[in-house]
Amino acid sequence: MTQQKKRREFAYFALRNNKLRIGVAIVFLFMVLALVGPWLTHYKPREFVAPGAQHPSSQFWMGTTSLGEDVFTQFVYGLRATFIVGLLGGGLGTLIGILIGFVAGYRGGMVDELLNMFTNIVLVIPSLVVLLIIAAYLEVRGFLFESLFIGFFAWPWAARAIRAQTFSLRSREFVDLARLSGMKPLRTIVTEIAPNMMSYLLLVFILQFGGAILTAATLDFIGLGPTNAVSLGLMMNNAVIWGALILGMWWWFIPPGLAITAIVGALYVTNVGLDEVFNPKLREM
Amino acid sequence: MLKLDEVSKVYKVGTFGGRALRAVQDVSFDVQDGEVVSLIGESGSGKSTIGKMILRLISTSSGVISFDGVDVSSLRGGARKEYYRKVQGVFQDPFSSFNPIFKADRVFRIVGQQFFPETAARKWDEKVESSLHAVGLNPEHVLDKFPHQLSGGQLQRFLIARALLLDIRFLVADEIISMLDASTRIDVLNLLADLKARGLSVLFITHDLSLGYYISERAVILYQGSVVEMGSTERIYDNPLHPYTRMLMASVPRLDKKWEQVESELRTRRNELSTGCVYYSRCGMAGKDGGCRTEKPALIEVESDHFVACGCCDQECP
Amino acid sequence: MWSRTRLVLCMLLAVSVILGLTGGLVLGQAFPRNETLYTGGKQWGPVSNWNPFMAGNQAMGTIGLCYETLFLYDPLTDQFIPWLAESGKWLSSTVYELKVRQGVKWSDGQPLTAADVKFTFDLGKTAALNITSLWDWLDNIVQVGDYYLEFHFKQALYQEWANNLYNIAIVPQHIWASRNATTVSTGANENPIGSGPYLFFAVDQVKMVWVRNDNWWAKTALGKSVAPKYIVDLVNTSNENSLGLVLQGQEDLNNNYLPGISTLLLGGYALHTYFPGAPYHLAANTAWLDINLQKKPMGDVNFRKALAYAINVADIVSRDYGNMVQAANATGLLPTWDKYVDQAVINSLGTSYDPVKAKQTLTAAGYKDVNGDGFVEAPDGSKIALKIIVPNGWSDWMAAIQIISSNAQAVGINVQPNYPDFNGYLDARLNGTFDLAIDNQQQISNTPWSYYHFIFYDKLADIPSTQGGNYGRYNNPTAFALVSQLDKVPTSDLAGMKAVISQIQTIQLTDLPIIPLWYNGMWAQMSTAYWTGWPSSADGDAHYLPVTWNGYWNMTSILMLCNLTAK
Amino acid sequence: MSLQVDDLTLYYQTLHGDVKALEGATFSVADGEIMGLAGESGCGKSTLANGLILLKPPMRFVHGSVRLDDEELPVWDTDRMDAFRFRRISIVPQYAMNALNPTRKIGKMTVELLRSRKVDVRSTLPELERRLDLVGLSHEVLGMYPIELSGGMKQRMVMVLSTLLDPSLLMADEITSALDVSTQKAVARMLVEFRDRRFVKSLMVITHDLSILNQIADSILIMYAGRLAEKGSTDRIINAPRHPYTRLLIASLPKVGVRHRQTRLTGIPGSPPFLLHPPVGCRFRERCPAALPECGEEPPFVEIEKGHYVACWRESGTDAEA
Amino acid sequence: MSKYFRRKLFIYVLTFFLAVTIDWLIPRFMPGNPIQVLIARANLKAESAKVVYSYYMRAFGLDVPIWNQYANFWNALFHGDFGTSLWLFPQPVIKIILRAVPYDILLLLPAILLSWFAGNKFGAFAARSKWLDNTVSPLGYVLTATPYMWLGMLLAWTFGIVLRVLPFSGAYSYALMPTLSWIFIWSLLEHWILPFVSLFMVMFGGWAIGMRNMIIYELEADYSHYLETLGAPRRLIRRYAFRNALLPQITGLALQLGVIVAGALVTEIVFSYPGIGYLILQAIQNHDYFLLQGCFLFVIIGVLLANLAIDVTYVLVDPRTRTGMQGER
Repeated sequence: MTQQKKRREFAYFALRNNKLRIGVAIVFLFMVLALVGPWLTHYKPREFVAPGAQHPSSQFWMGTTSLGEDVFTQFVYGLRATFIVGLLGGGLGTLIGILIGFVAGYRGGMVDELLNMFTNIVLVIPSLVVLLIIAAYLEVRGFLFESLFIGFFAWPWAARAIRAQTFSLRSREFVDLARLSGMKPLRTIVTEIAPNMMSYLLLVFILQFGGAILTAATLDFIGLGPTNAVSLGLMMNNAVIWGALILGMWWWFIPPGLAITAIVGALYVTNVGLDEVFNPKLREM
Repeated sequence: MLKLDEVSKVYKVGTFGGRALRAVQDVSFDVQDGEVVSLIGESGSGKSTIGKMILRLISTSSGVISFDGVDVSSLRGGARKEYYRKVQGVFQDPFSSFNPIFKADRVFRIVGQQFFPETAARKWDEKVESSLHAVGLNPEHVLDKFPHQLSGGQLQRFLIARALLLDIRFLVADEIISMLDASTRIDVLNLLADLKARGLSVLFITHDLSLGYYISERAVILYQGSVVEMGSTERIYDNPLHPYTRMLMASVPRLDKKWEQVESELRTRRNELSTGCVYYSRCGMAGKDGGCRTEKPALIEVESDHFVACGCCDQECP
Repeated sequence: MWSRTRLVLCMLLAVSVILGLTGGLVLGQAFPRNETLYTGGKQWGPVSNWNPFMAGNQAMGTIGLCYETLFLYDPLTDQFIPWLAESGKWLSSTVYELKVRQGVKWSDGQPLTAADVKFTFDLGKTAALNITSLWDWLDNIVQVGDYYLEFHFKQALYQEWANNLYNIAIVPQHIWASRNATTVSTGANENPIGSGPYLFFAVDQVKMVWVRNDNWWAKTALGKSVAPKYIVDLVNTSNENSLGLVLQGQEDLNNNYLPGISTLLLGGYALHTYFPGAPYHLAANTAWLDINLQKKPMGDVNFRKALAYAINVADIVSRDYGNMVQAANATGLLPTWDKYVDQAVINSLGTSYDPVKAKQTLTAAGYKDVNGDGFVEAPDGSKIALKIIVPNGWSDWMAAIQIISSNAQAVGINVQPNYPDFNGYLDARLNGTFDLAIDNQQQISNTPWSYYHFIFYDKLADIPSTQGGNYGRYNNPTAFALVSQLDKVPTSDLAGMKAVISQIQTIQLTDLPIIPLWYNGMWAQMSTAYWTGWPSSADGDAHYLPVTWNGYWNMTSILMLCNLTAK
Repeated sequence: MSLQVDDLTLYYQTLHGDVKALEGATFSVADGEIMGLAGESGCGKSTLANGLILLKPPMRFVHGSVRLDDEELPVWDTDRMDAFRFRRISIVPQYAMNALNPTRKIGKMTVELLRSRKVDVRSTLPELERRLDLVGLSHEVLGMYPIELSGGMKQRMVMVLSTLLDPSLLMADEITSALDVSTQKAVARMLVEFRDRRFVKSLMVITHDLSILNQIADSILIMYAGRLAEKGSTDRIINAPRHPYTRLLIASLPKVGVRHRQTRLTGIPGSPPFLLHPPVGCRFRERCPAALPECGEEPPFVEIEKGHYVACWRESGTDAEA
Repeated sequence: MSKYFRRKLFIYVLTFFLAVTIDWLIPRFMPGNPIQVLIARANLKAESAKVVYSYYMRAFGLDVPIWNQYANFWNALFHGDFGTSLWLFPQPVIKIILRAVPYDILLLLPAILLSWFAGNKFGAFAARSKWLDNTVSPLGYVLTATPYMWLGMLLAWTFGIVLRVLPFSGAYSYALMPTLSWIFIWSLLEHWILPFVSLFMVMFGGWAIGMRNMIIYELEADYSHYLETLGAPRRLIRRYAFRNALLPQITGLALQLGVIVAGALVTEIVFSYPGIGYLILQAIQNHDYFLLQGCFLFVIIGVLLANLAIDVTYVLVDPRTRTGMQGER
């Protein structure tokens, strides 16, 4: 089978994989909403635009909060924040995972032992609790900070997985051949090993993406998210603080959670879909 | 030209190297200019480890590998690169030797970038083409293709062509035909033998005795990391002395003879042997001479250019 | 294999159930609903101590239900009600006479005498307590007989002394005498022995239970008895949770800020608040804007004035609080202190929401938008970018500073809301690193002196450790002297007090060191599902404070208990 | 006649169409016969083995018939084949080293397997132990996990297990290719012994290594590009091959004693055709040095002497030569 | 095998040491002074506050050099002394935590174990056929993507507020004191259901998906294929695949513990369940870093012990680790 055919085959399965299609469609939908949403509304997320506790209506598509903020506006801005944190946090987690995984897997030996131990340690420590503690003591927190934190604690499993992959690729003979051509280790990793793992790295990133969104939502919910912004987790936090459950203001706390579930769920489904595309063994099922 | 002197490789296994695994033990042999030497052994005999140590893909634990009198392990940076100009390797799995997502001729480009950055592109292309011709490939048929579009035999020739681009004097050929189909492997083997005519030395690593016999002048038989017998190929094949070599000879499935035949032939010429060497446990004559149990037999020259590491090759057959 | 794992699973379950049970095994019974009052709003975590000297986190009712004070104070009528004391008066300018009520018994049966009172005050000499500072101006206490005391002062601070009279709880000497200074100031004092209407009954992770002391002295002495047999004080887990409990009638009295209660009052729930309409709750303290006067441009009084004109408090009141609070008057004195407010001063110097005037004030003082970013720059051309802070999670305040920021931005002052966590907020305030902050630390009391003492706290260098107030570092020796002078005016001299206060108010409104915003409510949601007779503003109803917070039982809340009837 | 395969044709379904992996396979294996099946990678020999025992997607049954001991094998019906598998037809797979469930003790797994096939375990176990003795495995292996066994031991275990119910036909799929020569010899001899002891009636040994077949096989079937090329007794195939492919193949194999300096062997130029769109006619035509015009048509697989079949126009055509 | 354990144990000890150090370090290098918070809450008179401030600084050992504080911390730790809580002053941290731990055990242990077993069973069930996979697996994806708190809120709202069939706050009725009586146990159960279900469901989804994927890989493994060629019934092949797929799931359980603890934390917050998670939130909100340290240590110890238990289990079920032929799994 030729390479072109193989690529075409990926495209063929990718386009015909329902999981992939549904997953990507949902994520894409929310992404578009996050992008254009702020233009669909003429309010600001923290602006008091109406009497409080309004039911959803044609003017306020998702109703208003107790304070009279437009829930839809908060929702679309929150979506934006969610994607930003997902991309940054997930990206950073993937990046660190790649870095440590590559180095450990490629160098092997003592370096590997040490990095592996380090990874195991971070893996065992309940990271969210550490995150909580750090976040609790920070005075001002923004999305960047939040993403950084999430990224810094999310990498261990990725590093572990990438290390294993690198390890198996390293023993492939084309890597030896590159070394026989006088290639430096870094270049070998970048030009020989990494390209072979692209599909795998994509899968890792998607999972990190989803994980970062969930972690961010949790942090926000506890009130340890960004202190001066809107996010889906903060919306839920606010809804609870302002008694939305008791007061029956379902439009306040259902949309943000639903969006997170949908996005993360879609990401997971996409991941499985891609896995099936990349891994022919799974296609039969 | 290339000389191994008491080379050993010890792998540390377990947490922080708790246990030692001796992959290669005190191996010494040399390869002369324009000579093909076969390194023969079963899996786990350390033959590939030796190849990789020569190529500096792994380090030696002790002993010296020298090329033209220079200790190879001392080479760093530029000197190391110069070494790779002269010494190259080809490996067992042709498909694994190429990065599957790039076109196969990328291996030439890398060599060009790394070793001849100043050569003009067109001149380089010509050089590549002539090198391909030299290994019997038609550049038009094989350039600009992905590895899986080429056959294993073509790929292995590709790699030899890649080595020829350099001022290569020594080639480590590690089981390069074991994964090829029978109909094409002989051509690669012939090519290897032809390199000799260009003054190249080849270390031919194989588990197949008949292949070793086909192309090499000298053979080194390895068992569990130690040399058990070495010398001129003809002499070893005609008169294997070490029990392990004999066992190997008796086990090779042959097209011209049945096993029973070979066994009986060998039996008639069997010498009384006993070993305390690495082969002690499997040696049919174990226990005949208590010394072998504790003392590792030295490699002795039993006849001109024929060495054996066995304490009792001189004894009578039972 | 599977049955084995199932067995293990069941065993683990059983073990965990048993562990769960033994966690706080005390005794078991359900409290009869019609004899039990469920309260909430004071306790934000498991009960940790019953020490009447640890003002911060003692169990709800430690002072009031268990330990009692010499007097009660009724802020609504400005009356002192003799309680453990039968009477008290100034014999001379530096000697205060106190008669202790006879027939009062500790819950272990020992009589409460003047010796206990003297002992309590003397504790402040040896241990680090809230009353320790009293001894700076108190000279000695002379006990004559079992029920008579004389307090001899180096210098009489009448306002402060009156405050102590209803805030210091008397402890039994026969129990506390053997305790060392550490135990006195920081001991948990489990199983407390007090003189009050309730006894410690039980405690677990989420509640603390008091049981009625049927031998309470007031039964015979005053003919009063408290209605609920049990008081179960629930630990607040969240406003949300409290709201649910009140609406479902599971909590009879809740003293949390519960947003949206105004709409729920109309929703057919058995809910009751002190006022039937806005502001629903009495005022408990004033929320004001702390301004860091040490920083530019807040050091400029014109800038502060402009800010004061810019803030639309009415908007905060209606939007943020749903009219559950009232806007503060220009002085920030609570409604109960209305008589001390000099309306003439307010009329001439007071500020109120007026964005046009805010802009005019800014322009007049030289604040102009030089770079055209929509925000004014200082007269010296420097940019102005201020942050207004409240602790993260304090949702009503967070919303309030959003409104304030947008108000300020509307007149061209660049103010951004910021929500550091409580620690950071505190740190900024104590160390003077903030720009603007909301504060409400001074509670309702018998005297405006306490309010002014806080706002014009004079030991500026000590603020980080004393937390005495004046976080904006206002420095005006004249004002400080006036506050100190006020302390020395006898409580009976209303005219004298007013005269001093009027001078203070003139300075306050001229210099505007803080901007009073609104009165935080004495949040009290009462459920009429099981108990009636709640305090209310209606004629004929008892006008008591319906609050379980520290220091409120002795501001007539305890009388509320006597007035309740089970349904 | 133990096995009779007639015109068996099996395709692999892929996105780009059917890969014609096996076409028109017609041959038989006699009782007690060890038949070697040899050819280069991709020639269809493993397809044939898998098709006989476990035909499932993406492999597709096109047509043909398989008879085992004069009984039709429903190879196209995965479920119905269950009755034959293990009892009548069995396989020692290529992946024998990994064929045992890593987390089950071998004995336990065997018992569970036998029970699930409704085999009387109690009467079978003694036989199992006897056979373990025969292949030089101690009975203790039954209490061990596969990880505790060496590769060779696992392979012997699988051989014993696969033949436990004395199947009529055993297929050994490349079972020697990953082994060292010494082990290779032992395993190969064991296969012969199994046949000699009638544990299996007949054997199909699939390998790419003709020299092994030379040692143990009674007859050899050479395949090329999904078709049968030649079948005959081992002696005839090795020493007097008739199909050009077989001849070239055997000529290209270095033998001990042959040196490059003296005898320069040559391979077969070119490479096998892709089976997605195989050429019409003889599939070896493009590489065949002796191709005839007739080769544009598919040559029949005909018997040119007793028990010796060849698919080549030169042999079956008019001017057949010796 | 002992090597395997020694290695694990080494990691655990190191993790513990590091975690404790981080735990000690973080609050100390953060801005703000906890004693100020304590004083601020005590609402003391200004003049008294100053005296009390210096008294508390001494009482909490914050007046000695930082390295000394660290040494004292370890020393106290080995004496089972976690310090004194600021928020619940003067209660010792250990006492506060021990009161909360039973609730965590009550909630977490069944939730983790049951979701693991049920999720794995369900995942294996989903992998049974393409049809089942397409209809049943999506449920798993949705569940595992659900934020813990949101599911908790939904359940609380649906069953507690709209339907009013289940209580949704606290661990038992406020009208009860803990006792061994049916009424109390019933109340305990009633209050346990919603938080349990919300934890259970999210975890269940994750395990189900994991198992489904593992099974599919296992069914393609050589040993499954071999059994097929021997005509073994699907049931047996599936059983083996399930068993082998369970092994990575055990490792997964160990890896997931940290995340699960975090999930439990927010669930406890939503349901006001008085466990460690709830304490952590309160400790954070009240800047009680001694309590926070204590809670964190408890979580660490819990996670480490659970990991150890899982490792032991793993060795019991996977012969490959037992024979010690592989250093790393």
